[in-house]
Amino acid sequence: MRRITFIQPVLIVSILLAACLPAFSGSLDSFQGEKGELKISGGTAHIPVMKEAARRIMMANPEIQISIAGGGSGVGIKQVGEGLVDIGNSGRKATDEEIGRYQLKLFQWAIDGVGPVVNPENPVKALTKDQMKDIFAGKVNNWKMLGGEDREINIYTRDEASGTRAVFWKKGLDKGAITSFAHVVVSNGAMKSAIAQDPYGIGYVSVGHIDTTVAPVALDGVVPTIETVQDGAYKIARGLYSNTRGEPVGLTKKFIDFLYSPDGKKIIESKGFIPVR
Amino acid sequence: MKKIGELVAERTFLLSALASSSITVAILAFMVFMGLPLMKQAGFYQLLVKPWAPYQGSFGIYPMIVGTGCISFLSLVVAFPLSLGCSFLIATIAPKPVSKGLRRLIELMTGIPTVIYGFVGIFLLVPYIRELFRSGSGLCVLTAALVLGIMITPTMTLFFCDSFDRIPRSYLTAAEALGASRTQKLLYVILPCAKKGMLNGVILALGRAVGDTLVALMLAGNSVRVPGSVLEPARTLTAHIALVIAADYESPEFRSIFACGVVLYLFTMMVTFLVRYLSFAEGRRD
Amino acid sequence: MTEAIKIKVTDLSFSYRDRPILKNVNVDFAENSITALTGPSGVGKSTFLMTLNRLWENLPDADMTGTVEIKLQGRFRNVYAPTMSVTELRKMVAMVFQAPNPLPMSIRKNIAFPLKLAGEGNREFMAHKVEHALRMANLWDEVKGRLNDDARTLSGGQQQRLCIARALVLEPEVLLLDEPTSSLDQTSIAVIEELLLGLKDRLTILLVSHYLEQVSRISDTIVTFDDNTIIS
Amino acid sequence: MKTRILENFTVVFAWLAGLVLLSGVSLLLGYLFFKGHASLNLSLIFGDTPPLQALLLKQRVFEGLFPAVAGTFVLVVLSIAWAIPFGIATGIYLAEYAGPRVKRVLDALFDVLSGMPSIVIGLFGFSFAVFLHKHYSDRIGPCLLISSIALSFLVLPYIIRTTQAALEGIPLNIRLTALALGATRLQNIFLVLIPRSVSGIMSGIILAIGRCAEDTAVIMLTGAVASAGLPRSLFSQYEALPFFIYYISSQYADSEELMQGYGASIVLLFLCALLFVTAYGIRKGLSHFVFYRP
Repeated sequence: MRRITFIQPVLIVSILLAACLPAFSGSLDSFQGEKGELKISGGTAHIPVMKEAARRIMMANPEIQISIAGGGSGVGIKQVGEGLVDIGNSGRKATDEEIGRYQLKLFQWAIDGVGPVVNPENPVKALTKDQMKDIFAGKVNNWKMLGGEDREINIYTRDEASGTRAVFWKKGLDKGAITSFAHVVVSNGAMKSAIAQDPYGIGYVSVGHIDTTVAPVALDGVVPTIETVQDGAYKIARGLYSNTRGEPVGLTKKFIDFLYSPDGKKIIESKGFIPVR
Repeated sequence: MKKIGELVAERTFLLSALASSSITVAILAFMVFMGLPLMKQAGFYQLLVKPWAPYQGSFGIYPMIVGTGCISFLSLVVAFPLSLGCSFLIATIAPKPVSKGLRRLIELMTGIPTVIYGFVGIFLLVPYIRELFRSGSGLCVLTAALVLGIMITPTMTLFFCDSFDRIPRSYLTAAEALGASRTQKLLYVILPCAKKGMLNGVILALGRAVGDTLVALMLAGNSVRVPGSVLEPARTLTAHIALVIAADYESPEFRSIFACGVVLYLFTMMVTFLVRYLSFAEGRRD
Repeated sequence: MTEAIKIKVTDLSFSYRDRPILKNVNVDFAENSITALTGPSGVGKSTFLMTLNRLWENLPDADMTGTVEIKLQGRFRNVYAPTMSVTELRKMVAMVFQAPNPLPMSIRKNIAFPLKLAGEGNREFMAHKVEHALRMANLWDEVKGRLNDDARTLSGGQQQRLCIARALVLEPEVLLLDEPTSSLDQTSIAVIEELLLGLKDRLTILLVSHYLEQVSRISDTIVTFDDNTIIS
Repeated sequence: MKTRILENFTVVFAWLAGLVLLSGVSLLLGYLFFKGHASLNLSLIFGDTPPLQALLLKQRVFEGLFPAVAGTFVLVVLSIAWAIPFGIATGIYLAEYAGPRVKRVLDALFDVLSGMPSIVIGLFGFSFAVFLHKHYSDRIGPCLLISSIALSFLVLPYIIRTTQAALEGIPLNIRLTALALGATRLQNIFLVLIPRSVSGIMSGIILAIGRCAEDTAVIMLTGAVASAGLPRSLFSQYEALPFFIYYISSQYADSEELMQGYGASIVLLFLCALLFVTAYGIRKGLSHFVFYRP
């Protein structure tokens, strides 16, 4: 049929488009001669670092393709365990059960904290831990009760796959209840933009993600910042991990090594985290 | 030689028809198969009426069913009068060129991507609703329903117009000959004749509203509880699938989204057969 | 009847959506003559024509009983015998419809279309056949300069003659015409009537017509349908 | 008297409804253009990379929408390529071959499929990919191939229905023309019926393309990711415009990224409008000139 074959040139063009590879080379030496695809998914706190590292590597060596997806720590661990991705990130340490089941290798490359955040317009910028527990449990539900405006408190939380949620729930709320009134968002980035939008919201994000669009809330007098996390004053701290199934090889290994290189550490720092060692 | 060609062609057509139609069956089979462990363990009916509390081991999808119901019903409340009015305009009330232009425009509107409604909704409507009612975050049932209502209005309007178009010309001529004005023709001839077709339109639009993912996911707040008022956040079945898809593949959380899938599937089937039944009844009457 | 018989129809009944259209029709048609089928509308004249070339089999919910025998290539053959190829039959029993129905292609391609369907590939032979058919249909002189024009640019009368030429190109033995002139003006009608009279020597023509004048002008025999059967 | 009031009320009500809908939609579009017009320039698509270099795939684009646009393009081409042969063949079967009983069953199945929420189809695609991954090959996971297949399921009913409707709408006298000249059933379909219905089928295909280009729910479950660069193989993950818009709406890092979201929305909107107008133009009967064969 003549009518149908018109699609053919389009198809050919698109296959060419997909097949042609850009050709020029650059500097990041260890990636010289490598090629292929690297799939990364999982923890959303990691994304800015992953994106920047991937960008540098792909600029230097166009034969390498790196794709980055979110999903949360649970997804990262699960997907790398199943072999769907090469690197699964998590914002919590994988459990012994998970490590055993998938033969995971853990690589902690940064220290991070999880801090409560509110909109910069909100006058309430300090809470006690008990106040915060009450807020998230739904017992305190108006900013007026905390010295703010007479408006309901809008609580934002993360989905069940989130490592940020797991850490905040364990260390920040002492495994207390989170009200079912809470809005659910799917990533650190989404949490930040939700709080930046909502003057009456409260949520929690990776300390590395805190910028001028949201205001950190001091907890028992300690403001969650990179410094307070580093010197141990701020208690809700955690590591950022990249996990692989078994010992990493090839491109995967080089990518993880890059995170520990001076260039990698610089990226980690610039994104607001504390590189390990 | 030619005979064989004919036969091969017919078989090819038949095979592709069977392959295409088997997709419908395969989807249901997959949903049931994947969701079976949880449905067996908890009971399908129990899943439908229990709350969602993963830490207590309860993976019921009742809040999502209620959330879906509230949002889609409310969006119908928004869309129905709008569609009714617009279809009146197009059918008789507006002058010819206006009605033609309006129809083209509304057809064009059906092509606006869903994600754009959601995107603009977040930055335009959410803050407005929050400040208007001075309550909640603005991510709520009402916001989602308003945007969804605007989104399904063009579709519903076109369904209405189609059912108006199907009325035999002779009825209209008869009414005109008796001196009916345009509005009278609409109220006393067109509307009574098109009732069933319009019901079809409403049901199909409801199907659209229930099946939409992005608007509710972006605008309804996604909290997992039965909303107490339209200003509270809620989660739909579709948004639940999009949110929980990330969970561990063997976990009951993950299994529960297949229960959502089955519910959505059964709902689609119900809508389809209802519409087919109504169209059949309409066809018989003529 | 003195002439040789071409078509024998026995006990033919036809129903459409469980409604009887034809009941127990028995009739013969003579070779090399023009037979007119007349009668009020809705008594199944067109349907009757379609039973002769089995075209009704493409209608949904239609059913037929009875036998039709046509003398093809010198011997009587049961049209509904399992060995009878429908496409072969339709090449020998051609049909022209009430409204001219040229296909959306050039005049040349329209005429050559049945040859193409039959698998003919020789261009020279086709060109020859096209010219021959157009000459038979008295259309050649009018269109010979514009064979590559879209057939739909012709006038109504020309279009109908084109359709007749298209039907003639395979040299059928029987030509069925279903009110071929009802949508045409007086002049075109006269041209077509003359054309049919000229064709009589070569083939057997069955013509459904409402115009009694036309019927008496050109037909040798008249068959009148009424009440779903034949009365004369 | 009472009926007069009802009639007048109806007129006012109708105009009011029209006004509300139009102002609602123009608010939506107006806001989008007001906020986004500033971002509409070449660097929206290509970032800092020279456009020609990017198009020739000589240089990668990191800041622009180019990978997302290319991803959407490849995705649409693939999905339509899967859907067309099956859709048209099935449409032909339904219109020309199927008996009434078979037709009723198949019609019902396709009606159900066409009403299926896209997230359910996405979920099917996702679990199918995981299933394949576990039982067949480690290479398969949510990817371009799976997405395009799932999307083709989504649009298959469109193509089937338009093909079927176009064929069934052909009047009987044209249907019988070639048959009376000795055409076989297949010849009649391919030489007469399909050429006659090309415009209908084409407009169905274009609407299907639009549906593929705008759908988000299917691809977010089956392989679209936040960052992947240009799609390289059928088994790789990819970026796509609608997913990009969704992603930006929930997690833009700064106002610059947000601007890009507005820009992407406008680009997608234009794309869909263009497809829609094309479909309309074709349905309008352009086909008779375009597809006329001398």
